Formats: sequence, C-alpha cells, structure tokens
Amino acid sequence: MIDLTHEPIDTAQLLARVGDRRAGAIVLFVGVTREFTDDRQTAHLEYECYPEMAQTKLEELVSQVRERWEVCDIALVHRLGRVDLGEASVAIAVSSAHRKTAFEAGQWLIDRLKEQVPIWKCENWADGRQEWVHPGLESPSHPARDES
Amino acid sequence: MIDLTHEPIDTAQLLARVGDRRAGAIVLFVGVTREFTDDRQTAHLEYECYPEMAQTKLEELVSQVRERWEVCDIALVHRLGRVDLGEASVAIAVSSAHRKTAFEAGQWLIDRLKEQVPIWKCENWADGRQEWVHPGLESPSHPARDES
Amino acid sequence: MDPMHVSVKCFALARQLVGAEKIDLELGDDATVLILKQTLAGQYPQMEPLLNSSMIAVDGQYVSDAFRLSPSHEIACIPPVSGG
Amino acid sequence: MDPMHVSVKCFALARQLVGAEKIDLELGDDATVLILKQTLAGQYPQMEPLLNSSMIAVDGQYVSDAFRLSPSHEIACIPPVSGG
Repeated sequence: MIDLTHEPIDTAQLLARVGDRRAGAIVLFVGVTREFTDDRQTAHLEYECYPEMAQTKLEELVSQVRERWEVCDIALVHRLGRVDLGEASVAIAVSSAHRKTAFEAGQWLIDRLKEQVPIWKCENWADGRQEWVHPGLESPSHPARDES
Repeated sequence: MIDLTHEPIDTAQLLARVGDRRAGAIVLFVGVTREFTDDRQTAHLEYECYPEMAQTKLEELVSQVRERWEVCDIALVHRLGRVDLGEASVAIAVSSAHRKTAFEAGQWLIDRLKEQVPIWKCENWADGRQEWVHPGLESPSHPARDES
Repeated sequence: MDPMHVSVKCFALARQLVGAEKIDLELGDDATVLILKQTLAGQYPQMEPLLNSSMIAVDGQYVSDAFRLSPSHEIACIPPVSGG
Repeated sequence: MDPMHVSVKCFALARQLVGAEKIDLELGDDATVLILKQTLAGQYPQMEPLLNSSMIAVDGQYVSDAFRLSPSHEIACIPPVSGG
C-alpha cells in the first residue's frame, strides 16, 4: 500500500494493513510537524509533489526494500497540502518475522524517501514568512538545517 | 509512561502520549504474536513477569535512553497473560526532534528489554503443547530460536 | 538544425521563481539536459542558483546532463527534495 | 553457624519445575548466592540445567555468585528472560 493523500494519515489503519501471520514485529515511523526547530516557530507546513513520479519512485523504493530484506508487508502514506502542528506528514509501517529487519527496512525507506522522492515541504513560519525547503541550497537568511 | 497490563495495548494512545512540540519523528515498535515461526504454528502466547522488578528495570532502561539520546518522550507498554494471534505483546513509542535518534533509541530499548527485563513468554503451540521460552537454555525438543 | 519545443514542469521554489507550473522552451533538435539547463538559466536568471542543485527528470526518472531530449519526453525540474 | 531462612521467588519454567511460586530454604548465616544455587540444585535436581543459565536477583537487582545474602532480602530466581 502506497498512498499520497490530502487527508490526515490514519496510523492505526497502516498498522492493521501490515499485519501478517508470519509477522512478529512491526516498526512504524511517523514524521510529524514540529512546532519548534531550535528556536524558530512553525505555524504549519505545506507539501507538494510531482504526483506520477513520486508514486513511481515510492514503488521502486518499496520494491528495493523487498529485494534487500525479508519483510512481510510495507505500508506508506505521505500527506500533501497543509499539515498542521503535531500532525503526521509521512508514515511508514514495516512488518517482518524479526525486529531487526523491520527497523533496518523502515529506516532505509524513510532515508531514501527523503533523498529521492519528488515531494517538497514549505515551512510556514509563525512570523508569517514562507520558505520552501531545498536541502543543500544556500538560503541567504538561514543556513541549511537537518530535517526530521 | 511505563505500563505492564493485562489489557490489549492501545498503540494510538501510545503515539498520542509521546507527541511533543519539539518532536519531528516518532518511532513505534510493536511486538506481535505471530502464528508461524518457520513451520511451527502458535495458538497463543502467555506472558508472566516479576512485577516489581520488571517495573524497576523498565524505568532504569528508560532513564538510560534519556541519558544517551536526546529524546522528547518515551512510552512503553508490555502485556501480560494471554496474548492472541496478531495482538501486540509489547509496544514502545519514542519521539525526538530528528528521526535517527528515535530509531536508535527505540531499537536499543527493545533490545535491552529482551535481554534484561524479567518477563517470560510461554508458547502455546497449535498442537496443544506448552513451552516456556528461555533463550540459551537447551531444549531437548527444539534448538534455540531467535525471537521477534 | 530544426528547433524542438519542450515543456518543463516546475515545482516548489522553481515554480515560485518562474511564476508558472510549466514553462515552454525552444531547443535545438539534438539538445541534451545540459543545454536545457543552460537555456533555462539564460531565460530565467533568477533560477540559476536553484538549477545548480536541481535534478532533471525525464518521464519520471532522474537523468544526467548528457541525456538527449526528444519532444515526446515529459521533462521536470526537480529542486532538492524535502519530503518526509 | 546459625541457619538463615530465605524464600526464593520462582517464575516461568522454574516455577513449573518446583511446582510453587516461592520456595523456602535454610542456608548458613553467611551464605552467598553461589551457596543458594547449590542448595537449590541439591533440593530440586530437576532445576539444575535451568539454574545454570539463570540469574539471581536480590531486591530487584541482578547479583553475582559472590553476593552475600541476608534474611531481609527479597530473592528471586530469574531464568533467561523472553519478554517482548
């Protein structure tokens, strides 16, 4: 299950989707909108994507996980549009017989998603300014920051 | 939040508990009762613990996580008594500003829990036999197996 | 050399800088991705810093500067991504 | 040497093997954990393989064989754990 959606992410549904008779472990990663990044305050985020390519890239990454690890199932949802404070922007659930696999596969998948999948975040800071986040691009006002 | 309970584990509640204004990432680990371990079929599991010591050990481990990693919050529940197929026996949620911390801390915590906390699992196999799981102890009928 | 007409999809800051979701360009008929980038930077100088760290995708796959374009390709400018 | 009376909590397979949640033992007044284990193995020979891979906890902390017991201690036999 791979989904790009404007609706709030239902993590309980994701966990249920990866249930499997051979699964002994489920790892769920949730990226949430944090209010404070160091001392800067966020009002909300907005995400946009290149829909066809994002879907294709996510499918490729999920296939690569299945080649590299013995996972039972994978479910991944990325939210688009406005995401309010504390809400999930992305959730990835991986089930497997043993926990090490689920941890490794889940972490690999979110790392690759953040490097490769054409989705972009726009910070809407509490002071009213908007700022597209483009890691590695010099921003005159703020140095590059780590994301979640 | 640390809990040892005979009730089903509410993972949504755990996720909500670790929400934090500085959290950008939440990692949830869920250990579930798998039906098939290789080709052996489980009917259900039963867990027992040494309650006071288990609580104390869990508190120590959570304190150690807080010393080693900059986590926002941690919530941990272990179930006791009968756990049916597909149900959660343990769930650990860790929130942090950045995802690497939450993955590392969550994995460390479940690894240590499985090594140190006085909780025991009894396999109730589909063929009617019961078997306490004591890793490293030679079982005449079955060699030691990895758990989830 | 006949001209080739292509459209380039723009996202995030790229979309904001050019003020459109798609821009049309005229390139030589054997144009590569490198030439596309140079043409873009020439017509939209405000894009240059972003272009230097962006990828070009053709039909949904990242391609190198040497990739040769054709008018049937779906071309997109992919600034550094920040999903998750 | 005055005798010391202690109880040992038993869990999981240990509980099953001795048929009780708690067993009472008489030890010498300077008994260590090692002596406790030897006494247990002597009185419950069926426990010996499990005891060899078990830990002893005193007042909720794992202790070594050299640890000296006193009657006020809460003592437990902790077979290899399998929570999670």
